[in-house]
Amino acid sequence: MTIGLEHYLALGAILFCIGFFIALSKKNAVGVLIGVELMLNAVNLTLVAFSRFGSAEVALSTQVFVVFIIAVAAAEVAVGLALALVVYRNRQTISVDRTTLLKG
Amino acid sequence: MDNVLEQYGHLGILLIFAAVFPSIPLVASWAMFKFGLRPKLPNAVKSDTYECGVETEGPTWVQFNFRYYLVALIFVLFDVEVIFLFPLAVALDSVVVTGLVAALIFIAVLFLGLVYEWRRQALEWR
Amino acid sequence: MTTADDTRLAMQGTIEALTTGDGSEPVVVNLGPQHPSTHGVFRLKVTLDGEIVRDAEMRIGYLHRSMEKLAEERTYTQNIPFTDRIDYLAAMSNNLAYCLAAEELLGVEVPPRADAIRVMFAELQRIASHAMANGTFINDCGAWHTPLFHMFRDRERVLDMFEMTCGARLTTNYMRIGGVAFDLPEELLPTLESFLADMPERIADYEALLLENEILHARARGVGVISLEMAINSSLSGPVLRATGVPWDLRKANPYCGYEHYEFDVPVGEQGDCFDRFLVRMAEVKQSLRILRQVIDHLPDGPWLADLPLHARPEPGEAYQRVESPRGELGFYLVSDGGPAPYRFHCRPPSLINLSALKEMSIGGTLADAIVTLGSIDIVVGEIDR
Amino acid sequence: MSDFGFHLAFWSLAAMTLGGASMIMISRNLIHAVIWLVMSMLGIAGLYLTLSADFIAVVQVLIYVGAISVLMLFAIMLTPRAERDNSQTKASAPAALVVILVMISTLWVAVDTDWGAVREAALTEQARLIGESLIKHYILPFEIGAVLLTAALVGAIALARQDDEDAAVHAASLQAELEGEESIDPVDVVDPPIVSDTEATS
Amino acid sequence: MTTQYDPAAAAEIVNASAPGAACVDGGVLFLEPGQLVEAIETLRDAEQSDLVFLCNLTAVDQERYFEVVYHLQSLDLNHIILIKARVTDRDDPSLPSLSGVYHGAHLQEREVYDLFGIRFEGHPDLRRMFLWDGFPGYPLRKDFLQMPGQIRAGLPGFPHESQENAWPVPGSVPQRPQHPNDPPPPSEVTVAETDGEGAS
Amino acid sequence: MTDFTGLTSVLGAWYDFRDLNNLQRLITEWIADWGPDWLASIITGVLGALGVLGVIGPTLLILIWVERKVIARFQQRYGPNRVGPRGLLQPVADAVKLILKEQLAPRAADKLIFFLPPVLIFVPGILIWGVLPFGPRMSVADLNVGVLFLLAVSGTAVLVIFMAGWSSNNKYALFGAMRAVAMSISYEVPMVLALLTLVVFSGTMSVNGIVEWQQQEDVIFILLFPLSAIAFFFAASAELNRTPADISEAESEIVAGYHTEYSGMRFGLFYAVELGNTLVVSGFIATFFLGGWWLWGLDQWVPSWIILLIKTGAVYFLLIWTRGTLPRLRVDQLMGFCWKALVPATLLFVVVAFVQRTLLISEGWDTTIALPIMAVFNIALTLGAIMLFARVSRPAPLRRPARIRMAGAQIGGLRAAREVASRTEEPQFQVGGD
Repeated sequence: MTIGLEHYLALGAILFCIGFFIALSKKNAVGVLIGVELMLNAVNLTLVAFSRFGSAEVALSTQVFVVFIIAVAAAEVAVGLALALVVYRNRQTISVDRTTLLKG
Repeated sequence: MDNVLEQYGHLGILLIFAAVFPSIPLVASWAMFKFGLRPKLPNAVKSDTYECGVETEGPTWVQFNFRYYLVALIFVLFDVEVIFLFPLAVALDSVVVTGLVAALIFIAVLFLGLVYEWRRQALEWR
Repeated sequence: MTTADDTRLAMQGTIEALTTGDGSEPVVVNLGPQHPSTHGVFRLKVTLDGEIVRDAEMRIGYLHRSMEKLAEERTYTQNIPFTDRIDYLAAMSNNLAYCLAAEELLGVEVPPRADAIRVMFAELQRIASHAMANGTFINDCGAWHTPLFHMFRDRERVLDMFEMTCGARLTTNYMRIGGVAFDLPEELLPTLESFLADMPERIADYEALLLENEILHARARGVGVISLEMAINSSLSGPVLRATGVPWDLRKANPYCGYEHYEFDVPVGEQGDCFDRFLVRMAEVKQSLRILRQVIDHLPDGPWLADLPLHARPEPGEAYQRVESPRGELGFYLVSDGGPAPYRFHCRPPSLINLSALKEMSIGGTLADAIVTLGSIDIVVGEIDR
Repeated sequence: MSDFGFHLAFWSLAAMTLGGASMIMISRNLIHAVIWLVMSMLGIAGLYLTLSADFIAVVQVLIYVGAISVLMLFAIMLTPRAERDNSQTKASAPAALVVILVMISTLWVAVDTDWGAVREAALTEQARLIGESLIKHYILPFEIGAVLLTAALVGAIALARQDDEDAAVHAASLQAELEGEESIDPVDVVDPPIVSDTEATS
Repeated sequence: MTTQYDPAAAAEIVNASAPGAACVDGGVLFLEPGQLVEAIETLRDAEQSDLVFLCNLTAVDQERYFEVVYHLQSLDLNHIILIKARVTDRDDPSLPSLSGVYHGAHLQEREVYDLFGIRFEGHPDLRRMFLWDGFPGYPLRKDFLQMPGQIRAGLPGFPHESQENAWPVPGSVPQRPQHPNDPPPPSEVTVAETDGEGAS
Repeated sequence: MTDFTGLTSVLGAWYDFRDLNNLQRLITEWIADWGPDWLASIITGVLGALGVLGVIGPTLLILIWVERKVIARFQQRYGPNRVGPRGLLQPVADAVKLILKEQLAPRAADKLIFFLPPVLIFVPGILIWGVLPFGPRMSVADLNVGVLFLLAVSGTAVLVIFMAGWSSNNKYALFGAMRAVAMSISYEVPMVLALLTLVVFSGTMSVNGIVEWQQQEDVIFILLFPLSAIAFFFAASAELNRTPADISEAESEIVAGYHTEYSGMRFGLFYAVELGNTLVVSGFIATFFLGGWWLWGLDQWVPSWIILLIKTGAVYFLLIWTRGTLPRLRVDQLMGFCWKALVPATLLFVVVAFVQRTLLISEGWDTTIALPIMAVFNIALTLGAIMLFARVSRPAPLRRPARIRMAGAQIGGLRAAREVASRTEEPQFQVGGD
């Protein structure tokens, strides 16, 4: 059996779901961010897999896309953590279920 | 046979060696213990946290100063911006002047960010 | 715990965090007693906010040997070895201060040769002590022992001369009430001559290595600053006081052992920071060499020890005598009740009293600054604790 | 590289990635979670290598392992001790259900779909190609990327770095809230339910 | 050369502002404990005395009373004066603290408190300095060996030799056996809690 | 690893020690005759790894001796001279002692993480040897993205240091770790930017490519981009935690930094990896800025790896020299120096490199003329930048000179101090200041 696109896609799917679960279930804002990072990485993995196994035209643009995703993910983490810190400062907690900023 | 993969395969072998190499003295040390040549006599005082000979006061894993976070923040964004510049630098041969202009604009924006941090005193450690 | 308590505590935490600045918890860090930079078993307990020192407290007593109590049981002569152990880096100065106080109680006249020898050894001791102080100070600034070892060479030569003269290097026990224990050995003066000949070059070396060193400037200038008024009010003395600009040197102000016959200057700093203390010490070494040259040139002949019974019993009374030790004003306060032993034996320890302003000097600086400040004060824990 | 080496690499890296990710789920300590995340990221970087995407792999290590994880660790060190656990909310059971449904459907799609031609040769000199592509086709996103990152930096610093005056005002209002329960200025009250709790118990 | 400042002149300055605060006895200036701080502040600030520098602060146990000894120095005028204050209450000796006048008195007063047990009222941080909290008695008092710590002269025995003569260790003081004839330990000893960090 | 066209003078025989690849090729060809091709590949990798470790292992032991001996000479003492001839076996004795020493683990430590760092810290340190070219094509892996690989892998060490410091649950260790991490990540930025100038100019990210570029153009990069070289040197010494930037294990402040709680051989590993990293960083400085294995044709006659080792040794000596001479900077000063001096300066040089490279390409200038002109320009720019920094960024206390005056006959307190201060005589010492 050769390892092909399906293997990577399945791996990406499982990883995405683990990340999704972490993002949904964790109390801590940093924990949620970790989950989101995992999801983004799963997507990246899928994209790179397509770049390797897909047609030659998409090969390059997917990789460029991945670079952009990594950059945006870094920006997201930076801003997300800063937000978490501000929330902590003002609310003394970064646990997401106790933070109800938008509630009344 | 894929040349890139082979190169990284060599690095993978080196990685295995890199993990084994430092383990050798540790394993030797463990073997010495098994042969009874190395002492292992822990007691309450020995396995205490070292704080210059007195008991530690207060917790260690405290909430830390803010500066460290700011530094990491600036670093992350610089690092990410740099990953755009490396491919551009390699490709400069084929995209000559357009590439130069793009790079200059990019660096200018980067520099503006640095100036902003400077002005906001984010670079001051105190 | 209820949610309300939780909230209340949380709010308390926020208030503290917001008022302390960047919302970090203060950390209590012990520097010492077993720490590379405390020059002995000295413990500095600092409260840090990040790297900034918010509070500094010293804990001492690890080397307390209760010398003041012990001295009440021994005769005046038997007490001289104790004074070696008070400040083991400046044993000669301590011997001298104690003997001066005892001589005042007993009313002994010291022969001129003994005075000259005392000055010689007090100044040699100052050179040795300042070499150690400056070397360890640079070490505290983070140098990898190089200046320390270089300065140790000079200290080593001084200690060799001590050994030549009295057989001991560190705890000399050389001074006696009424003079010194032995006359100078023949080989001492040539050794001292060659030492005096070599030292200017050595000092030029140190100045080339250290004085224009940008990193040293960055580390020590403007660090641990103490104002002139505060320094006087805190009873600081020695190089720490002179670095603030106060020209107060007991060798000039209250000359003992014939210091009035020698020509020398008192170096004073301007800003009272760590670097000025360092510079004052460097300059003092030069002045000590000047004094030593004059001592050799005008060394009187004659007896070196006054005629005095071994178990002298002074009249009831009291005496306070001080000398300018390398660390500052070193005083001995002796009370006699007419017995063979002092009724009260008190040492004014310059190291301890110079620490009075340590807290003020270090608060607001970084942890590294606190270490440099401590190093620039030049403490000897044996003298602090006694 | 032979098939054997390739298989070995793929399965061990996949195990590393998924193992790290699953350990994040279980670990209670946030710092451990970040370290497991790093392990997972390293696994993904290795997987990129098996896909011959060396530039992306190296960037992955550089950014995720070298930078983002450090940022996360520092953020954790900045929060108080009580906030450093990584436990799960009460909503984890329904979340698990949803996630399992998503997983089944995506896996089914991934395995069942015919993804078309499989290329044998990978790209070479990817960094150069990406650089050319950035300038020739994506020059606008490239510059916008710079602006985005700078904006993120500015925003994050502005968010995270509260001015001292703000802090003082905030502390004062909280102090007032804590001390004089009667004289609460409703403007200062950030969260009415919690304050009413405080009042009720005091 | 440092001169001795005339105690009579100093007494005059002090008595001008606080009558009866100073007297000269045998060439030594004695200050009334109650007005010590004001008197020394006057001496520090007065133009002709200018005693800005506290050289030395210590105490002497004169059996019946304690004498606290101050050596004050004027740097500009280069004179020194010896000032004494008597504390007669041996059970609870106390004296006003000079730490408000001279910052340098801070540590020296702590030392005197540690070794003599003289409390300095108004001292911001009066704790033992060399000895640990809970150390029995005050070693520089002449009657130290009669004090309730049951410390004996001579070398202590090693722990395995004899429990009789071992040094008191921190925390052990309240549990030490008390001889029925011994007076009860002073309140500092029983109340003071060891901070559990060894000698400090 | 089969392309030998880059070699200009290949004897091709296994005994040609100028290029050890010949030996390896011989083996692989022999295996290829009878075995599967994956075996040859693996054997090649193993040989490379063994070669690297064969360099590292003994060199580490010798380096411990060298460093102690050299530092001792700086300090006018003998250094190790008891064990073996001239003390050469001292490191072995140390290693034996460390192996036989009890290894303590603090009770309060986070056990899961505490035991990993001594081993993990080695991995990046050894892995970056893989891209260091000892000769033309003579590296374990000649990567297209070698420079980025170097940065990425060395960046992971930060995490291990954090793990070590955090898991010890010791204040000094945590302080050391936080400082180390903050400093390493800060100095990674000028490091990246300094390397970016090289990549821009040589147009390749391969480490070997950069050396070949220098060989081709007959110029070494320290002449073309001196400021990048200085920035890289300083940033590297900061990342290595060596004085003047050893704040993360500043023994006068925080005892031993992040490895305070590690004892026995675990400490020994931290110590060894520090030396190993110093060596490999010296190697990379030699490679990037001093021409690596190439030395104006001498590499035709002398084995290239010996040339590299000599250059590495020279850089290493420089590192020991700075360590033996300079005091340590403070955290805020180091950070300020990085962000306010090195980053803008290296950024400026990235721009310069971009512009000059574009000029070279688009105008088609003759490099033998253009490069010297650019080198002169860049050196002048570097000197200007350094002087600007020295003038502008001095902190306020340093602008005034520190003066020591002589009081002469003046004695006294406040009044006398004012009189001495108001005198206009020549001070005894006057140092610093503008």
